[in-house]
Amino acid sequence: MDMMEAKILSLIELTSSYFILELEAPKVAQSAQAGQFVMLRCGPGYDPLLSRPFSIHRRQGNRIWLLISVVGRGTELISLSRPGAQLEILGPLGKGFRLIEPGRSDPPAQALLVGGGAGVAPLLFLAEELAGRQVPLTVFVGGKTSADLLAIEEFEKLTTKLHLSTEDGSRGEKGLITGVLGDVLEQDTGFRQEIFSCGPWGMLAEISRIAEERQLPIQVSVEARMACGVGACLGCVIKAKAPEGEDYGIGDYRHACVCLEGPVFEAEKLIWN
Amino acid sequence: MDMMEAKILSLIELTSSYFILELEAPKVAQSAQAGQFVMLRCGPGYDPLLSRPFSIHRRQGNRIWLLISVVGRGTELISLSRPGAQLEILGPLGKGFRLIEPGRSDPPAQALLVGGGAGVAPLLFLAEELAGRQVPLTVFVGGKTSADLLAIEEFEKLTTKLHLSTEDGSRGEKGLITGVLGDVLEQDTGFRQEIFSCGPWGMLAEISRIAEERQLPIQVSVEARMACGVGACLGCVIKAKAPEGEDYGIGDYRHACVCLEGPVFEAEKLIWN
Amino acid sequence: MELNSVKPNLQVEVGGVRLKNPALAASGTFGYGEEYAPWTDLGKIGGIVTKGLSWEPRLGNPTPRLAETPAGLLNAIGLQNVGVKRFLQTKLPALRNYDTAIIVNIFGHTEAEYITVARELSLAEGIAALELNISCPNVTQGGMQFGATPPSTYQIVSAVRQATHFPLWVKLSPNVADIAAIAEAAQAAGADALSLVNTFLGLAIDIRSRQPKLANITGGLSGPAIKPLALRMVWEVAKKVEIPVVGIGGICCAEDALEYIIAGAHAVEVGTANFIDPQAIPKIVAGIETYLLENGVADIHSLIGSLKLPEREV
Amino acid sequence: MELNSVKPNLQVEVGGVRLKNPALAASGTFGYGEEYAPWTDLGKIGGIVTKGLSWEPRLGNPTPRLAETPAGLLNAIGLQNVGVKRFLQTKLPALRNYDTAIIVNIFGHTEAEYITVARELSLAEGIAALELNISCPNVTQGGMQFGATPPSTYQIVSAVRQATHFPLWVKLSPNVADIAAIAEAAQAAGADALSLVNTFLGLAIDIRSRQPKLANITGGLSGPAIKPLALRMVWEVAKKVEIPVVGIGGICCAEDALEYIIAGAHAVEVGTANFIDPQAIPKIVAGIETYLLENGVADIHSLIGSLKLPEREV
Ligand SMILES: Cc1cc2nc3c(=O)[nH]c(=O)nc-3n(C[C@H](O)[C@H](O)[C@H](O)COP(=O)(O)OP(=O)(O)OC[C@H]3O[C@@H](n4cnc5c(N)ncnc54)[C@H](O)[C@@H]3O)c2cc1C
Ligand SMILES: Cc1cc2nc3c(=O)[nH]c(=O)nc-3n(C[C@H](O)[C@H](O)[C@H](O)COP(=O)(O)OP(=O)(O)OC[C@H]3O[C@@H](n4cnc5c(N)ncnc54)[C@H](O)[C@@H]3O)c2cc1C
Ligand SMILES: Cc1cc2nc3c(=O)[nH]c(=O)nc-3n(C[C@H](O)[C@H](O)[C@H](O)COP(=O)(O)O)c2cc1C
Ligand SMILES: Cc1cc2nc3c(=O)[nH]c(=O)nc-3n(C[C@H](O)[C@H](O)[C@H](O)COP(=O)(O)O)c2cc1C
Ligand code: FES
Ligand code: FES
Repeated sequence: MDMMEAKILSLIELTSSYFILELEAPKVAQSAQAGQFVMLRCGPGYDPLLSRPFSIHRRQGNRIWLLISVVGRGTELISLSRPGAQLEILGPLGKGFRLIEPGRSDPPAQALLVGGGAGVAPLLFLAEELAGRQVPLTVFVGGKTSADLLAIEEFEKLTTKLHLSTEDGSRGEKGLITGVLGDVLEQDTGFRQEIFSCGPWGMLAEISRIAEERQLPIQVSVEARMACGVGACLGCVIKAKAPEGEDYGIGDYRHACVCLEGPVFEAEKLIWN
Repeated sequence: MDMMEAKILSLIELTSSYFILELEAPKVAQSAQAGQFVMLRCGPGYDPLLSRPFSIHRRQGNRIWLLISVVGRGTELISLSRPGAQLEILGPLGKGFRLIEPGRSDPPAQALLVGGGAGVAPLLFLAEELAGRQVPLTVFVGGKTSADLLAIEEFEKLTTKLHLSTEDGSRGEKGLITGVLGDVLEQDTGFRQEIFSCGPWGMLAEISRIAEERQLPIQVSVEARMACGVGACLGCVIKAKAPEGEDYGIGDYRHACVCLEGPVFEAEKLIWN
Repeated sequence: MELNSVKPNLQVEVGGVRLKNPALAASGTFGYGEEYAPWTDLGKIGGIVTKGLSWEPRLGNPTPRLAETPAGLLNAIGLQNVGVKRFLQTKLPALRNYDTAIIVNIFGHTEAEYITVARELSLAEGIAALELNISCPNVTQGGMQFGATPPSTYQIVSAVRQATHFPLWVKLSPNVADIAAIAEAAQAAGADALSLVNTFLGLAIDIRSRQPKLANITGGLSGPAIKPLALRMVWEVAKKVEIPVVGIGGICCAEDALEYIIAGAHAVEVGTANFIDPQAIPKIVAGIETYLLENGVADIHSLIGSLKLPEREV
Repeated sequence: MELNSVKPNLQVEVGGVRLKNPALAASGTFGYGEEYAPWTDLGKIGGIVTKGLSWEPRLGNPTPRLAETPAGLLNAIGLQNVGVKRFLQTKLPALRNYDTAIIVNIFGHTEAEYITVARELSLAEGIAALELNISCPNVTQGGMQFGATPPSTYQIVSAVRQATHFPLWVKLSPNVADIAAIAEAAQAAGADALSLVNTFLGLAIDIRSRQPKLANITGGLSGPAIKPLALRMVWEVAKKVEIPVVGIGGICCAEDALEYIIAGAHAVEVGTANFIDPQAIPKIVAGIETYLLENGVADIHSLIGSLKLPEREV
């Protein structure tokens, strides 16, 4: 596994601001776990300089898919690449989701996947893994408008329990997806529920609060600005609770590298305020 | 005329190191003169930073063609562009070749065009203009190997008098094109001969020497590293003889901007050593 | 985002010069103005700072004079210029035809030369201000040493101050340890505004010939590469001085210009970006206007120095 | 080009440290080495300079700590590190498993802290040299002032010199007017080699929030953007001092490294480029070897400082 050339097999625009990149990257595809990410260079030349982190959206055989939201210069440049061309890629990186072992718990476990915007990216990979293990899935997808509801058709193939919401009400319920999640959690399903979420910080904080209230286990995939992606630059840190006896932390928190200890964390290990 | 988006209509690789770029650039195409050039940005982003100068190789209707030799990062990046994409372009720039007015001289004039490597780029445009005026043409094309003999088929359409040479003898005469020119000049054609040349500095210097010996008028298109292309940065200067009474020059030479006074100069106005 | 439909005010006054907008062309990157006239609308530019002018015409350095670096440009032009006489005869009259402020950048090899240039120009009409280059890194005997320390800065600025009635902008070198100290010296000596920065001294080597890429060996670095460094300096200086600061360094788009203004610059000069796009400055002006509209800012003055500092955690 | 089939010598000795090749990983960009072990062959690297180490562990600065600029990276990590104790317990033993020279970069808030760190490390095995960071711009009370002037440089270097038997490399700040004077002071105080440069102080502003892009306000600029500036400084210093210079700043490929060596560096450190390509250093080593072969240079020492200066025209 090293910095490698990945061939662009296809580049499909979903809307003006999202596209799906299909790459030939055998080593990444074969060893990736749901929730892990790759660092992708934007093109030749030193401007933009750094690689960009993207969660692995799907994988199959020697191929991986990335779901990319165009937010700035790097993602724009990637969106202009030519199928057939090569992009440099490093990965798979980071710690993915701890999967549910089905049949290990009583009552049986059910996975609640909650994604906002491009935050659904790692959740599709996760959903496919969990579905393969016969774990029952409920999927929540939220966005600002209907154009921000992504991967819906793929999720529909994996579960009938799909909840949608948009802030402008253009599709699904009007409001935040956290509200929908709260409503669903009111109902007793008879399952041991476990939450997996990815999306903007505010959404993750709210879901973590909801989960804590109900003492549900929850894993979140968080974002941070990254340079190296491997734990070397210490640029991507996040505040985490300092484990006792851990002299790295000073006071009541420590700085954990999102790229190495994360991007997936158990929400209770982070400091959310 | 301003910095404009030019659409890439086609990009045809001639060999691994030369390609032809066809651009939709109406304003440039309509006002260009043979020997003028354009500044072309290599891509988005600030690395590489500067635009690159290229002579106009051909023009027709709203289109222009550039003949580009891949020598570094900028030309490489341009060679990777995607047909259909836009490149920023400024032009037409500089002073082109002073054309022969046929029928104005006795004996009648004949044009000798001498190009080395990518130096044939402006000479095809010139040849087409001169042929349109019924000026008799003799064309000399030289290169290191047969792969460096460019635009041969196009020249063949315009004249039967085509002389080729390669340094390795792989096509045409073995040796430098200046040698072939010298031999041809030995023969008296009954024409008033005028030389037009573009290529590496050493070649231009030698041809200028030959022309001076025979007192033949000669125009050369020279290269210089450029930043602005319009005479503002003073980066592209070349040593020119200081005209009398010109207080810009100090001592026996002055610095002339290649981009503004050139790229085409009468050889006798330059300092060649 | 609420769009305020009233046109926001872009006019600023910089050291006695009223500018219709805060984006100027930087010295040495816009010739004498006329070079860009076929390629851009000079009337849309806040002001043009002309190529550094000395008393006598100068041939400048041998070639190569340019070397590209990542997101940067090294130049060692060596202040080639037409000299004061020809400037007044041919360049200034041509430039006066355009509706834009004309700032004349000057330098000398000696204090006496600076004074002579300033005096002679002071007799001319149509000049809005002089910009004193005490910072050019490319002439062996010239400029550099004047701007290297606070006392030498004070000395040369005072001398020129007495030689001209024009507003005096002083252009500082970034190749110093404490640019704010130099800035304060220039202010104390009577500068009306400070332009910063000039280019950063750099080197590039051709590994094939093992020679420097520039005939002059070293050159001045400009372009996007230097923006974070120059911006830091503008911020440091704007906090310390009373007179307006003109921000320079790597400005290519409206966003870049706005960073400088938020850091404390009253206006900006655009240099290398002109080479990439002759319409960079008009686009920057339009972009600043859009930003003001979109953010409901009626007057650019509300933006100058509006940087919000985070509360530091302990 | 004649190909000399004999493998050229890439070994250099830098201030008492024998390096198998002249390309090292720069402090703060390669963690404690182990982070990159899955992604590159550490045995192919000339040496690893570990993340700046202080006596106590440090949490570093709040986030954001990174901001990208054209061809550059601004960082304000704030020297987050595990502290000497944990370094010796867990990091150093892990690193010793690799066949590469280990140089430990150290800093302190006070002279006493520098000395304590140096003393404690001197008891350890497997360290090839200490690199004294007197130049980090990101800690308010730390580092910076020590390397700002020749006398303060002399003072701190002498003090640490007496506290350790390890070879002592001193890493200089570029944020000074005359880096050669600082270099001479470090040499006089007993430095065995000089590493230059550290990052350049810069600023970037988010125009939407009107806040600095870094929580620390300013940060240190690294990456290709700074290469021409750092290269100029290495050239200036290498001419003036007797001890070897290690060139640092924007080195991404063999060509960049060779520019530094031709300018006078005995070795180079690669920083930001590791982030772009974890295999940057092995590729650089291979590229240097190819260059030597292609140019018939049997020993890299013939290249060091081999810059040919043009004859100046008058
Ligand atoms: C582990 C991880 C996984 C990710 N997975 C995905 C994914 O699957 N799909 C996807 O579309 N995006 C994903 N992202 C986010 C993605 O990396 C950024 O959107 C991208 O780097 C932006 O690059 P740019 O050059 O387009 O934007 P820039 O021009 O660099 O920035 C545009 C704006 O976004 C902000 N920004 C940029 N990067 C970040 C960041 N990492 N965190 C917070 N703000 C930022 C900037 O401050 C700026 O305001 C992921 C991020 C991380 C850390
Ligand atoms: C008026 C004019 C017209 C031109 N027309 C053509 C043309 O029609 N077709 C064509 O292929 N090329 C033409 N050139 C040359 C072309 O501009 C350069 O080859 C190109 O800019 C190189 O860019 P690069 O980024 O690939 O190379 P770089 O990476 O910038 O440089 C590669 C190597 O070439 C050298 N170099 C780069 N530019 C120049 C230059 N201008 N003069 C001398 N050496 C240089 C560099 O020092 C370096 O060694 C023209 C140049 C001028 C001035
Ligand atoms: C080719 C060139 C020539 C320059 N000539 C001068 C000059 O004559 N006088 C001067 O004060 N600055 C001169 N400068 C410096 C610019 O005015 C400006 O300060 C610098 O380029 C930084 O701005 P930029 O990054 O926008 O280019 C020159 C810069 C360049 C690139
Ligand atoms: C994220 C980051 C962290 C750094 N940390 C340190 C450090 O702890 N100690 C130090 O001496 N230099 C540190 N540096 C500076 C580098 O070692 C190097 O001097 C600088 O980045 C220039 O080299 P480059 O352009 O190759 O990155 C750091 C640089 C970066 C980018
Ligand atoms: S991105 Fe470098 S440590 Fe996480
Ligand atoms: S390229 Fe700028 S003056 Fe000719």
